[in-house]
Amino acid sequence: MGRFWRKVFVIYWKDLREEFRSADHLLATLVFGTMLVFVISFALELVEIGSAQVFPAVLWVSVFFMAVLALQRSFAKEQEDGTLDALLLASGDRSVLFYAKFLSSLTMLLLLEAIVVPLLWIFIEVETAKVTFWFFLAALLLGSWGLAAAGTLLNGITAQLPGARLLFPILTFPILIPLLIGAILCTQRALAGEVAPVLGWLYLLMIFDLVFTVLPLVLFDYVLEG
Amino acid sequence: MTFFAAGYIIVWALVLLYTVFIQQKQKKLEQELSLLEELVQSKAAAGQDR
Amino acid sequence: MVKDVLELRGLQKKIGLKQILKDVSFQSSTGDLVAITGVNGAGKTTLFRILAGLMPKSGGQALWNGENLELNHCRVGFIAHRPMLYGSLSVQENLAFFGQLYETGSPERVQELLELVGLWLYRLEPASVLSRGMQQRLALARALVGNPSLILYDEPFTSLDLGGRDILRQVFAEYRPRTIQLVISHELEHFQDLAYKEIRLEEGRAVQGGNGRG
Amino acid sequence: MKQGLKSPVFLGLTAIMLINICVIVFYAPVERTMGIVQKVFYFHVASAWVGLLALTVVFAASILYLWKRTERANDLALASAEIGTVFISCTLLTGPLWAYPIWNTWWTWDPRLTTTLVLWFMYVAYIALQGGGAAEARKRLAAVYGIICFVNVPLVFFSTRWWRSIHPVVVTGEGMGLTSEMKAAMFLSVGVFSLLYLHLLRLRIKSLALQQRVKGLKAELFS
Repeated sequence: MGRFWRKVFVIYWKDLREEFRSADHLLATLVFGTMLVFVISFALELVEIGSAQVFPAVLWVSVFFMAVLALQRSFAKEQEDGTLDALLLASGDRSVLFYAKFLSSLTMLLLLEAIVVPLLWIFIEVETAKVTFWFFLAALLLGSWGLAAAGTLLNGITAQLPGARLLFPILTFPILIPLLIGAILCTQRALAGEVAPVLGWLYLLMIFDLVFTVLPLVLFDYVLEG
Repeated sequence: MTFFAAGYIIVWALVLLYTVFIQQKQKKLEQELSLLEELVQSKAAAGQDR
Repeated sequence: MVKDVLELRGLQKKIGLKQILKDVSFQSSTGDLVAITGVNGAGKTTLFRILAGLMPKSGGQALWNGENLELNHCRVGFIAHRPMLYGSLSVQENLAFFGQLYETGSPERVQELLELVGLWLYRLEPASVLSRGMQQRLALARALVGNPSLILYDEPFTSLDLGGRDILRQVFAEYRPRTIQLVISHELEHFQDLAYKEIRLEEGRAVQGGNGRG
Repeated sequence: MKQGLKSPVFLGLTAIMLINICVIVFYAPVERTMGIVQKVFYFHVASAWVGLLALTVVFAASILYLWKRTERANDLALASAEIGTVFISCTLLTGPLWAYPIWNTWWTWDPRLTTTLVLWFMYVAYIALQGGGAAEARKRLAAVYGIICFVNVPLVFFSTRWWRSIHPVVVTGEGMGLTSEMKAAMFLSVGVFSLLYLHLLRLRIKSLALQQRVKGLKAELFS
């Protein structure tokens, strides 16, 4: 078990280094996310519904689209460089790859959110007095976790089909519906400061995360088989 | 009544469309198959000549 | 020293509708240097991918010391058509990364290998700026960093310069006592003055070819 | 092998479908409050049932494919997904026709409606992934996706239902009080639709197998 996680960590660390070494993709994703947040809040302002009520919806729609961009590369890049085979041979286990990629995707996603979410918070004035912050952050973390896990699994699928880039969001979004509902409801109640009624939703997010963190253990061998 | 009729027509239409889709594929495949058969025969004939 | 034995019995591989490998059988053990030849599309690369555990076989047996060959069954060094390197990481980082993953890459070992392939002076350059030949040398080092017991070379000579070829032949000799080495190559003259076996893939079957002297 | 419009299976199926319609129109009583529109229900429910059945078949066939790697398993999964899409489309289209006159709205985010829509998206994504191509990788990856989708359906259903349960429920489909004649008509519909599904499945699998054969012949001839 220790060896497994050590290998996961080695690949994870390599991914982060690579991502920051040539930061253009990270930057582009960040700019995209910022623009998304700007465009949506501005559009809502134009029709005069820029209230805090729409915040959860705008937040998660933005995060979803940003995640598609951020996650699209995790396997596709290894495929382009042809390094996937070398990585598989060196790690000797396909699941190692899943967990490494999942963790690096999650890290990237959280980093991007750390910038985009405060921006959105400012664009759409949220009343901070009532907000239950720990719950808000928990929802954000669990939501991102599920996004990264399901996204990594599905990116493993689409990365093997060159020229089928568009398939990634098409495959991913239907799978993410339960996550979308849970995350939005949790965020909404966290902002209103009444978290007791939606505590169950936090558990649903956890179940979703658990399913898509454990399922690859069984399925990922088949994904990276060819 | 119109809604009722519309509902049934939709179901029929979709199922019909799908059968037509299968039929079309089948037709195309059969054409290809017969063409391939001809090809095989011509090849075999050419082989015998030699 | 224990000898490892690689044995293929009636190995088959079907991709889509094409039966690429029909019945490949051969045996080889530590110390062997095997040249795999055959026309384009004979299934040489497919065979290698199966031996590396990257691709499942469709039938037959591929055994390593009597056990089924899987991704993690033996340490495999693989040199493929593409160098399989990270362009944005430096030469040293590339090798150290794979070394860590194999759990064999001490800094001394990395240095030793980079000196062997003549890239020690280039160790801080990103892999993307290297020439194709140099990348191939680095790929050679990457394949060796895991202390493999089976090394698969897929057309290793093609992109190497003269110096690289000499290094490669040196590696063949040096790793001989510890490994089974399979080499896909069209040009058998590279094997001059090396003892080798030739196996030719013909219509999905393995045919014993001539033996090299040495 | 007789195929198409003249085959006895097709004729038989047509006859049963006609009987089914007759039963629905003449035998099943007209619902008191909803009137004749309620009769859309029989087709609506039956096609929804086939949609779910088809997904289960996709799931089972996907597992079978990953396990045995036979072309037939993949053909079964693909055919089932296609037919499932057809019937889910029927469900989605007949739903509003029933909803509009009764609830006065074309669409509501009712858990079942939402789940069905998500199901439709998953089917379409699955078919897109299969891509009609013969590439080995696509089949394997589609099988994995088929399994993921099936695992996801309960999550979708529970979350949508749960979401509705904490919001005021605008409309419910519950408690419509089926009489025994209605139930009989409904079971007949479900049965007939299942037969239709099986028939279409058989046709499509045959066609896919033929496609394989043609491709195989081509590969042999042109290589």
